[in-house]
Amino acid sequence: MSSPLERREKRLLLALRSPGVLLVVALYLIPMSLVVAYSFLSPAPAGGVRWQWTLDSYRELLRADERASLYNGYVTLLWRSVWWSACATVVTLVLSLPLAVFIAGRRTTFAKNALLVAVVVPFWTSMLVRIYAVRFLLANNGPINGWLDLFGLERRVFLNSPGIVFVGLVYTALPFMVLPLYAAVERVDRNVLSAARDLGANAVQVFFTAFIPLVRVGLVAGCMLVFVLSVSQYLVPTLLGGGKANMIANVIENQFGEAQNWPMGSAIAVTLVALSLMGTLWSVRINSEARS
Amino acid sequence: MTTARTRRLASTWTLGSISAVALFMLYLPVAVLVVFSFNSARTGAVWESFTLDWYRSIPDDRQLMRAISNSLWIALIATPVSTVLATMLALGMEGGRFRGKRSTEQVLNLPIVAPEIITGVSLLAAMSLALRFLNDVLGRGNADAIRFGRPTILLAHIAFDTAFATLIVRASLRNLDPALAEASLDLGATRWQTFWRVILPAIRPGVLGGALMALTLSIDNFVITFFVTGPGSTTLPIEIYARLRRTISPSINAVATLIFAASIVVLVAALFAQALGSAKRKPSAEAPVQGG
Amino acid sequence: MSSHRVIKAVLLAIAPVLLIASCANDDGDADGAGSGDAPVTGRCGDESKLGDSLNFYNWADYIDPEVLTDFEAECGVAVTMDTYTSNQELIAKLQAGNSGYSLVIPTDYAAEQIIQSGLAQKLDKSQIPNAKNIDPNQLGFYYDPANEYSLPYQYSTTGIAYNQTAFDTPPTSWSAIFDKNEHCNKSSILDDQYEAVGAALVYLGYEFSSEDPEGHAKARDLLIEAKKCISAFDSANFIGNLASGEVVIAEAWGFAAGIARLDNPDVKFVVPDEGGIMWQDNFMIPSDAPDAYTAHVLINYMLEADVGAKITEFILGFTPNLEAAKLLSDEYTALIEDGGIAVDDEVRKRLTPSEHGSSELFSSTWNAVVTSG
Amino acid sequence: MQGLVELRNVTKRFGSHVVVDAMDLRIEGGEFLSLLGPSGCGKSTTLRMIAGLEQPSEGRLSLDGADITDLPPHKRAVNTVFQSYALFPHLSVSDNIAYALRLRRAGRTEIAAQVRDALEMVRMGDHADYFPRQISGGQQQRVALARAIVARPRVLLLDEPLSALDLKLRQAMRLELKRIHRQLGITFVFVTHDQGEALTMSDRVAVMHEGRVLQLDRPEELYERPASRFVASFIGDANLLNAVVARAEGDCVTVKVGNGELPAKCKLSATTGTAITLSVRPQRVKLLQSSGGAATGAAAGPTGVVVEMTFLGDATSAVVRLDGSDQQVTAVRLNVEGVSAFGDLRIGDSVQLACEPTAVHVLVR
Repeated sequence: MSSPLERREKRLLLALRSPGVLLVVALYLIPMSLVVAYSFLSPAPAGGVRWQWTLDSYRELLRADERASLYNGYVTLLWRSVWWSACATVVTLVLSLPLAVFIAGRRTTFAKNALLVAVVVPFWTSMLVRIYAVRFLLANNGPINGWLDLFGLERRVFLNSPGIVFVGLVYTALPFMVLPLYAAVERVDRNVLSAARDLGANAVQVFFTAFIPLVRVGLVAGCMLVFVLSVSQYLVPTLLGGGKANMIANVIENQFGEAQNWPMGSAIAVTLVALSLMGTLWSVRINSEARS
Repeated sequence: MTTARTRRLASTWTLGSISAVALFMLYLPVAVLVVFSFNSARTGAVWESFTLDWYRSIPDDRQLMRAISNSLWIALIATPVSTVLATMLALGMEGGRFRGKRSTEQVLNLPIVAPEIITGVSLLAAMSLALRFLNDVLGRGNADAIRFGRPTILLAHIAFDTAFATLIVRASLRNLDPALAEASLDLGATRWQTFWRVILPAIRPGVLGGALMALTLSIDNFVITFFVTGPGSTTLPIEIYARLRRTISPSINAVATLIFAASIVVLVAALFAQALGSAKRKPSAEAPVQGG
Repeated sequence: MSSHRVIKAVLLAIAPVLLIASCANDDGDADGAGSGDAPVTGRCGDESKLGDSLNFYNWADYIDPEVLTDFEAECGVAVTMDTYTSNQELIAKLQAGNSGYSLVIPTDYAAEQIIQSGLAQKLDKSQIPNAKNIDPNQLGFYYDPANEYSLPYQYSTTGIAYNQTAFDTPPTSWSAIFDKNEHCNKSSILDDQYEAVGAALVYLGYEFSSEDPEGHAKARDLLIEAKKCISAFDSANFIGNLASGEVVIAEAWGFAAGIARLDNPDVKFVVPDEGGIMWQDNFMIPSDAPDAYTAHVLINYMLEADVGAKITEFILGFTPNLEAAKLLSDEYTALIEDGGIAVDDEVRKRLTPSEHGSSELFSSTWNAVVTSG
Repeated sequence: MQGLVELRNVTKRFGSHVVVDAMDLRIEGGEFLSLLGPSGCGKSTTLRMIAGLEQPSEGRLSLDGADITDLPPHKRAVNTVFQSYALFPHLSVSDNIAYALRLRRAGRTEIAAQVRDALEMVRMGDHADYFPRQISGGQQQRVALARAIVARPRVLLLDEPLSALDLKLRQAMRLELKRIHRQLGITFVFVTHDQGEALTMSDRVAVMHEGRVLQLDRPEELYERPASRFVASFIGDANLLNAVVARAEGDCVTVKVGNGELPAKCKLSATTGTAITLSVRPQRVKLLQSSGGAATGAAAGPTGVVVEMTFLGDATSAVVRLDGSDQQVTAVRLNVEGVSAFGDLRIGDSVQLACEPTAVHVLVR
């Protein structure tokens, strides 16, 4: 059917793809399939699994909420993680958009690059170190409280609360939003915006009817990135929340660690991945619609 | 005209100040951290006196030095390997249509959408099974068993590095005029020559970006690494995390500052190299005509 | 069995990748474990059987680093130490198999789990002559009645650490943390299901290891209430936090209060009236240890009087080594005594061993606490 | 005798979509051949198959008698000027041109000399050290041309190379290309959708439509004697009128259009009553100021009403709607000193059409 040349070309492309794809299959697809399998097995006493198929973990996942009165079940916590992440995504977007527009609006390449580097530097530095820095800054005896003292203001407790976890989510996510947004804003043809202005649209209308649709691809990509990053955050709630603002990743860790219940941990993990995947597929669809 | 001008000025100011606030927020914690790494006080936010003790203590700290060397060893191998794999993968994916492209895309998306904690947990589960099996097959006893350690960390790092670097390389490939490669083939270059002489120079910023991405992801990764470490293979983020969890140790401020400084150096070097590369492309007025 | 086939398929797919990885493995030089007849002579045992290196898995900051450098200088064994911050972390590593560690330090209930899961090997006492130094009171505990698998490394207590400047009358009851906490956002409870739930149970009048469902329900509610006030569940930063004054009252280990005291003499420790916990960390050798012989030698080395004293003065726990106890400095004794960390006969009556039956009950109680709020 | 490039029964399918349909094409050595057609007619694909950038689904290609169907592009003595120019952005102008020579490991001095010659040929001698993004579109186009000819290919393929240039430049480049073709003496295959380009430069033009060559002929033949309605409409402007053969006298026929008749010369043996299509170039349509339907001559031309007059600069066009029919005819007349050659003709005026028999071309419907 196809010519020898085409067959050679196809083989070459396959050979180029294979190592990378195999690596991801071996280190992601297969291990994750294993986790899916674990979620249907029974827990062994000191961690690990017994090869005995059961739906107990999923039943427990759903049942915990019914029993819950004082404490949250898994579904509630899952929902909270999703909700927080969605809010964090919106706040990050609101902060990032002006920044991206501002950078794209600089006239000289030097100014653009300098600002971009400024945004990118934290992106390239250890997230752990940055969260640690936030913790250091906001500690009861930390610099911020020291300054409050200096100005005769009352010291405040910042750390170990849902609020600071939320701030941490935004803080760690900011560069991930700015970069794709900047890429999109940079490509916007200013003439289109002027044209919209000429046609009598006010600033708000221009923003929503011309600007947003033009940067939609970058916007959706950034939002997806930030959401997926946030919804499974482990370090931020651990280091800033002190166990008082746990998110779903902490519970997964707790099940694999303290509770030594791998099937339960797997079941929560599978649910979380399913949610993330749904979000990604949705954003991919939006973006492919935008392109066509 | 003047009103339009003032309006533009006003909007630039608004954008600028929001951007400034965002950047300030991004940098304040890190800046404070850097400052306090020179503070002689062991605790609290009070400035005592300038000292380099915390930096001086680093070389004598065996645990820390080992963690640093592990991190570097892993990053320095994982970065080139994953950059090559990512470039191959990008070429193989962007080279044309093929059967199963959609499902391949989905698989390649896994490392990006999968929550880190789940990746870590599933790798632990899969690798421990695989190692057990491998040791059985090879008849390796306790003394010489293949076990978790730098190789397992390296594998895990290469996998996620490759996935993320591929994103960047693919983006730059997509922006490339496909006619460039065709022109090269047409002019008598083989595929191999075409890659080295045309495609690679054209996508170099993307490849460089991918490599930088891989490098920082590798140096920075905590959660996944945590699950696949073995004896003696503790990396810097894990060491930092462990120290954050125990006693006060201001040397962590110093280490964090060093990481931050190193990131900036690498980034600026990369940008400089790129700027140098594009400067070389500008013709100098006195350069003689080729072959003249 | 179909599940078996699934695993096989999975393994076959991963195998080549790991094979490649194994080529890069750089620790294949450990000698085989041998428990020969010749008893250990000297501090380094039989040098011909001694390995070049040893992997040691220990709690973070739980040994004077000098001990390991000294051991390397004296016996030529490079010890690679990695650290964990919870017993579960250790168990997970051992469960995964081929951890590569030849020596680990689990706490008593964890030791029991490890022994029951067949993850530990029996100790060859002939290789550990210094075992004779051990206080008989610290031997024969529930998890290893004949000390076949374990020997004590260090022990300490769980109680309350507090900053005396913050209290007019020093706290003597768990209520100061659980339900009459006057220092909201300046207090913490250990981030550990047994320590946290156990202490709550003790406060409520149950045994530390109680499996009474009613007790657990009450303990759960108590902890969920307490969580609203404390700054964190924390078994890591609280030492630094106590020292810096970030936290003024915390559920804590006795030795940890000691470490905090080094930086901040206002930190004191008390075993509450309702009772506290006496726990012990133990030397154990995993069943798949790459170099059991060298591990035996290191255990014996650490049970030397001078080494044992050095370890205890660093950790600020209690040594089970009677010979080492004689060498402890006055500074150590003063710190322990003045800090309320020392255990006398009166305090000992209030202490119960950390024994656990059903981990399932504890973890479901703890899970409720973790997910609350 | 053999053509330089031969396509035999070449078909190209993308999925189920047939782009080139069982095409036979013979390109002679040294000629300037254009592939002309609307976008999507398969002309670019044909070119890419000759270059080896696309492989035919069926059929064979040969170059100089040797089968090249399965030869990769870099082994074909064929070079291409791409529509986007595809200059290597990281190489200077001279390095771009030297690219093919370097791949052949030619000597330094030889490369330098050949690059210089090529640059001279495209008149870019003083831009050797510029980079592609520093020169204009027209200049880039010249560099692309120099790059493609420097290695003296047997065939030079040009894929709509002028489409990105502005009108003035495009016309200048036509002459340049023609000159270079003459100077080099190699075969040019030129793809375009612009009939003006095809007609002015080519020795022969292949008009393509939906993957097939409809007509392959010299430009004059195509213009004067289009073989089909499509060709007639595509080559130049033509009035295509439905008509019926009224009388046939030897190789002359009289056809009935609208309410009148026109003489036509045709080699077809059309019998009376056959429905045909007429093709008349606008320049050859005469408009007679009709005065109340008074007709002269044997065949009274159809009458109509002027519905549109457009000033085109050097000419004026008039559109006439034929009476008793909804067909329209366009007539074009050169202006003399800026004055409309149609005189005082106005919209709404009635006119009568007349043509020379040689101007009216008959196509079978």
